[in-house]
Amino acid sequence: MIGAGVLRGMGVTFKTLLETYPWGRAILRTLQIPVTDGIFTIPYPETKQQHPERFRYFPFLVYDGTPDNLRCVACKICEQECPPQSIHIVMEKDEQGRPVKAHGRTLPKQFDVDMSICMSCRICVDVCPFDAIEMDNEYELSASDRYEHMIFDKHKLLKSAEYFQKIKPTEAATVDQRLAAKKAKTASPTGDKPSQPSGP
Amino acid sequence: MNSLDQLFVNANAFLLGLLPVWARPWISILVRLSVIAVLAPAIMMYLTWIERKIIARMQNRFGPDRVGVYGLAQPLADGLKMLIKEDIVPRGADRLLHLAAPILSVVPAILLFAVLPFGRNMIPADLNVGLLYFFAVSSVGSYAIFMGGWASRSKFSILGAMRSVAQIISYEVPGVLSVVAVIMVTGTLSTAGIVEAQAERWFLFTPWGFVGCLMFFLSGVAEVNRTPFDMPEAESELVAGFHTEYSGMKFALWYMAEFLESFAVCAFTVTFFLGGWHAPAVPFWTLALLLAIIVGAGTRLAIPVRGAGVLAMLGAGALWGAQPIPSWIWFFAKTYALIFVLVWLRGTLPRLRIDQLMGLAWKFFLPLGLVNILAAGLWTQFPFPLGTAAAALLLIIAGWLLVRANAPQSLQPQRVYVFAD
Amino acid sequence: MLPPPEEIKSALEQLLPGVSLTLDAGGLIVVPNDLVAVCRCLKENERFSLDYLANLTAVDYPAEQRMDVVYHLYSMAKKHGPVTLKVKLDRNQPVVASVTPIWRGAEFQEREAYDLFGVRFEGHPDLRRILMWEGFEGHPMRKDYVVEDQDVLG
Amino acid sequence: MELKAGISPTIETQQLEVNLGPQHPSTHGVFRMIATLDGETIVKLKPVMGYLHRNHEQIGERITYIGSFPFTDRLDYFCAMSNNFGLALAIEQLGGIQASERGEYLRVIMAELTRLVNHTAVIGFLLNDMGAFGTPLLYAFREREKILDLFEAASGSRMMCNYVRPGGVREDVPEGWLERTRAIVNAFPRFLDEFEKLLTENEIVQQRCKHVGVLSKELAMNASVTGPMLRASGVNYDIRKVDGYSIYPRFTFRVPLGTVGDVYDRYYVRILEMRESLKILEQALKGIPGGPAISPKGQAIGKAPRTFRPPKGAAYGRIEAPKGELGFYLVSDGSPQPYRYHVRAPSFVNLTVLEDLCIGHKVADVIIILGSVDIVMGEVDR
Repeated sequence: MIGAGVLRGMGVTFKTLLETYPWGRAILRTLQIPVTDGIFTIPYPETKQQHPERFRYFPFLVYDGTPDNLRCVACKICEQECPPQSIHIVMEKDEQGRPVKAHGRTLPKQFDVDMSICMSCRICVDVCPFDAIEMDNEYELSASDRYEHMIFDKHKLLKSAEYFQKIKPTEAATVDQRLAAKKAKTASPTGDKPSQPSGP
Repeated sequence: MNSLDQLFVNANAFLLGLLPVWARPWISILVRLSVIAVLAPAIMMYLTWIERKIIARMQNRFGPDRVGVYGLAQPLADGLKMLIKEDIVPRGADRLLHLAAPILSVVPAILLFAVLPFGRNMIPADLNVGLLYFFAVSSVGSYAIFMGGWASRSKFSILGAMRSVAQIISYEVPGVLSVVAVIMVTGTLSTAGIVEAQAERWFLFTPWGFVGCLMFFLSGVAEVNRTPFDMPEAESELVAGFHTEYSGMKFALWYMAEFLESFAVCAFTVTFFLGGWHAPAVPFWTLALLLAIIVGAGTRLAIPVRGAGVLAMLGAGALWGAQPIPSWIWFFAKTYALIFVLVWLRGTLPRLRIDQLMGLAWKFFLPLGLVNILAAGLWTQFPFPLGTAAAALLLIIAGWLLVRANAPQSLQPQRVYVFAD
Repeated sequence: MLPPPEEIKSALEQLLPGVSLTLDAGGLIVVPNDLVAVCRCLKENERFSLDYLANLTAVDYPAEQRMDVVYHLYSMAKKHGPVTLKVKLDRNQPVVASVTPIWRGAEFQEREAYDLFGVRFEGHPDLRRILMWEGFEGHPMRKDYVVEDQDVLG
Repeated sequence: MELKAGISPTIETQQLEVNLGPQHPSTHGVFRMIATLDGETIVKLKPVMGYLHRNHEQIGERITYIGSFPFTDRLDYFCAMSNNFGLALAIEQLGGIQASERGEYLRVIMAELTRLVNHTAVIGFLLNDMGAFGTPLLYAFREREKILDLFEAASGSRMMCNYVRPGGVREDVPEGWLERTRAIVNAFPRFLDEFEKLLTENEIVQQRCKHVGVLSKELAMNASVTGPMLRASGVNYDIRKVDGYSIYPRFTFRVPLGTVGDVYDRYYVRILEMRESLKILEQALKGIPGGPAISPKGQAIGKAPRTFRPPKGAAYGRIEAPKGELGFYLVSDGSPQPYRYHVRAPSFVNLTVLEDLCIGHKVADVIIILGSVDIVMGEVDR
């Protein structure tokens, strides 16, 4: 009869209203009505949603042990491949313009990522041959000024490998395994000074 | 008359007793005015809180719970925000009308409280033409809406204003018709008299009363521009209808008018059809027993907790026996139950298009109202079994015929959908 | 099913004497002024009944001073695959007949090609810019469109 | 164009020109309609677009084929996964890459999950435009969030997934992911039944949607309308069935068709399509094999995008996106960057018939018709 559809619709909303209260769920369960697990919304500041391991927000540079032992060799592949061109690298050079080496590797003097342009697409991580850059999952980064706060310089980007293992255990495991394999391959056949690992 | 029920009446009498005789009528008017002046904004503020909480719960979220515990201070925060907000008047607007419109819409909403029988002989102004007063005052609102829409000089406001005036006028007719049956049966226009007449049987439980209540409630909802009839402020089409160009305190006044009128509609439906402040005919102990069963069986809490709940309910039942629940609590309970239905409608239903809305008023409610008066006549003339049966039968047939005439496709079977590979 | 491009070419040459078609790796190349005839024939002819213009776009070749307009046609009735038509136009005066009277779906896509490439479609009911605002000069998708320098990073 | 509404010529009325948009609460993004009204009835309606134009196609010409994947997430930002899938298919056709078996299954699962995500959002917004104060929208979004959590677990981001690559998917799904998906897919029909109970028989919805914005079969085919809008008018054309791309021929599913082609049919065809997608998902989740999630060639391209130089030539890859036919036309000149990169957006072409649907209807109907056409401005303006 006319109006039945409207009443049935209002029944659905009333059931949802009851569902949000524990006593409501109890009543619904006694009436054998299938019940979901209550309110789906979470009050943000109090309870934060825990993100899965692969959640990615902004990139960060990985260093092993001390901040100056960073894996990045300033090869600028990520700067080239970054779709919105948000990475800007300047290689460390001495006065005569020859690249300076630390720990047997060249290193970036300046490594800026403009976080207001970066769209966290993870292509820099995919294309980096040295696993020097990874995606962070820390997302509470609001800032008031675009240029001063949102452009992360090298110092602000550097985070330790342990931090990487803490936030992304399985991913860190595969990365470490790959690095170990590469170290074993480069160390064993040549045996002398570790050559600069060339691109794949 | 036990004390709790007449608490306010005795307090009022005691207060007036202290004064000299000549001052008493003035002071009693002053007391009633101040009660309404305090009651109305408080009701309005906590109506917004109730609505936001209930609709939030229907939508699987919490609703305001940041300001004060359970968000109880949220209405105060809203009110303060409205005060602080800048009051923008569009350049081309007619400033005087733009200011007068919200005031003109709030004043009738508050005036309606004068004839509301809150409890046994607790009626602010016992006019013997209470019902006529209700319809006269509530129709002033449509002037204010059109004035507001016209004064804002914006296309959306004008469209919204035109729609709302058409809607309000076309829904006053079924509203009045549905109450004519009540007047015919009770023979009095005074709201207090109508409530007296429902002492042993609420009008809702008569066939013509049931249809009348539905019609009065729905046309009241339409008059207040609430879903499913909120065409004038249809935010999806006309941004915000007639109060698009309002901000700050003026917008708060519009908001207050809307909520006060929706409270008044629910209160008057309770007065006319749900037995005003009368307690339901159900004896008090069955009520207590029912509550005890629910508490006992329903919740999955620990046994002792449930045991305590049951005892509490039985204790309350005993208390109710000695001291029945005061009349004004029944009035507010029923009114807030109807407000829950109002909010429930808003949380569920989409809105009707303007021409369907008009069609519903003129082609469905109007004839049904006339048939309803005929049914009420039948009900009064013939003794109990015959009268009710005849009235009910007449209404059902009329309803079915009207549905067939107005919305034939809704009776046809659902469309069948072809599945191709 | 749809016959291979050579067969379509020969069938069209029979149906429309005097039409000059050449085959290219991508599809059929049509001369601008008998484009409408070919399209109408492809649409009405029972064997092809290509009643659905999926995609219409322009490609800019500044080196050869030419601009291509590419049409991808499908058939909803017979559910068979794409026939690609190409029209080569002179880059400075890219003008071609509009196919909107044949397929209404071309209306917006032709306006977009006009807006971004500057290809003028004769007979289009309402040839205006669709994505850019009215006062915009130039056609951004052309290879030689100079983008004002965005200082990406200071 | 004779007016359907009964406008008597005798009364001297003046037509009102109203701008619906670009700042308007229900135009699904920055979209503007210049409507000429006679009273409440629409006489003329000119859509104006381009407010969200970022020249996506020129960006595509500046970066490598892999570089444009994150930008396809932003085309139709409700269905990132199926946009990636479209581009991946086009590149595979251009570069002759063959996807791995598990990669194909994962891509189909992601595409069908995206269809659920898109259709729930569309119906939620359609009801919101009709005035139901957000309740159906929030029910739809509750289910949508569960699926977006799956996307986040697999690709790293809820809506900007950038997950599908030519040759398969960027990374295999974490373990436990397939079980979670099975649980959600099994629980989905119960939500659909409850959603239908709230909406399909609702008299107000029926009165508002039936015989409103009727799209005839001939106009739909002639105006290249695709997707649920076309099928609601009764034309049996679903690219998953017609082209049989990827591994869709292995799954048995049906294509729901409407009869009248009005807003109600477009709404209900989407609900039936969701039920069909659930069938595909069940079969795909049952039949998914082991093995690498991406073919070795695809892996190499992902690692070093500059090394991928497809042969000279052109390719037009198209898929059945939730909104219609999403096509990618790529012209390659042998360099790592595409010479021409064109996106055939379903919402853009479906808008061609918006004026024909709206003339003669009321202002309130225009908003619902636009809601049922289901446009997303990221895709319309590119």
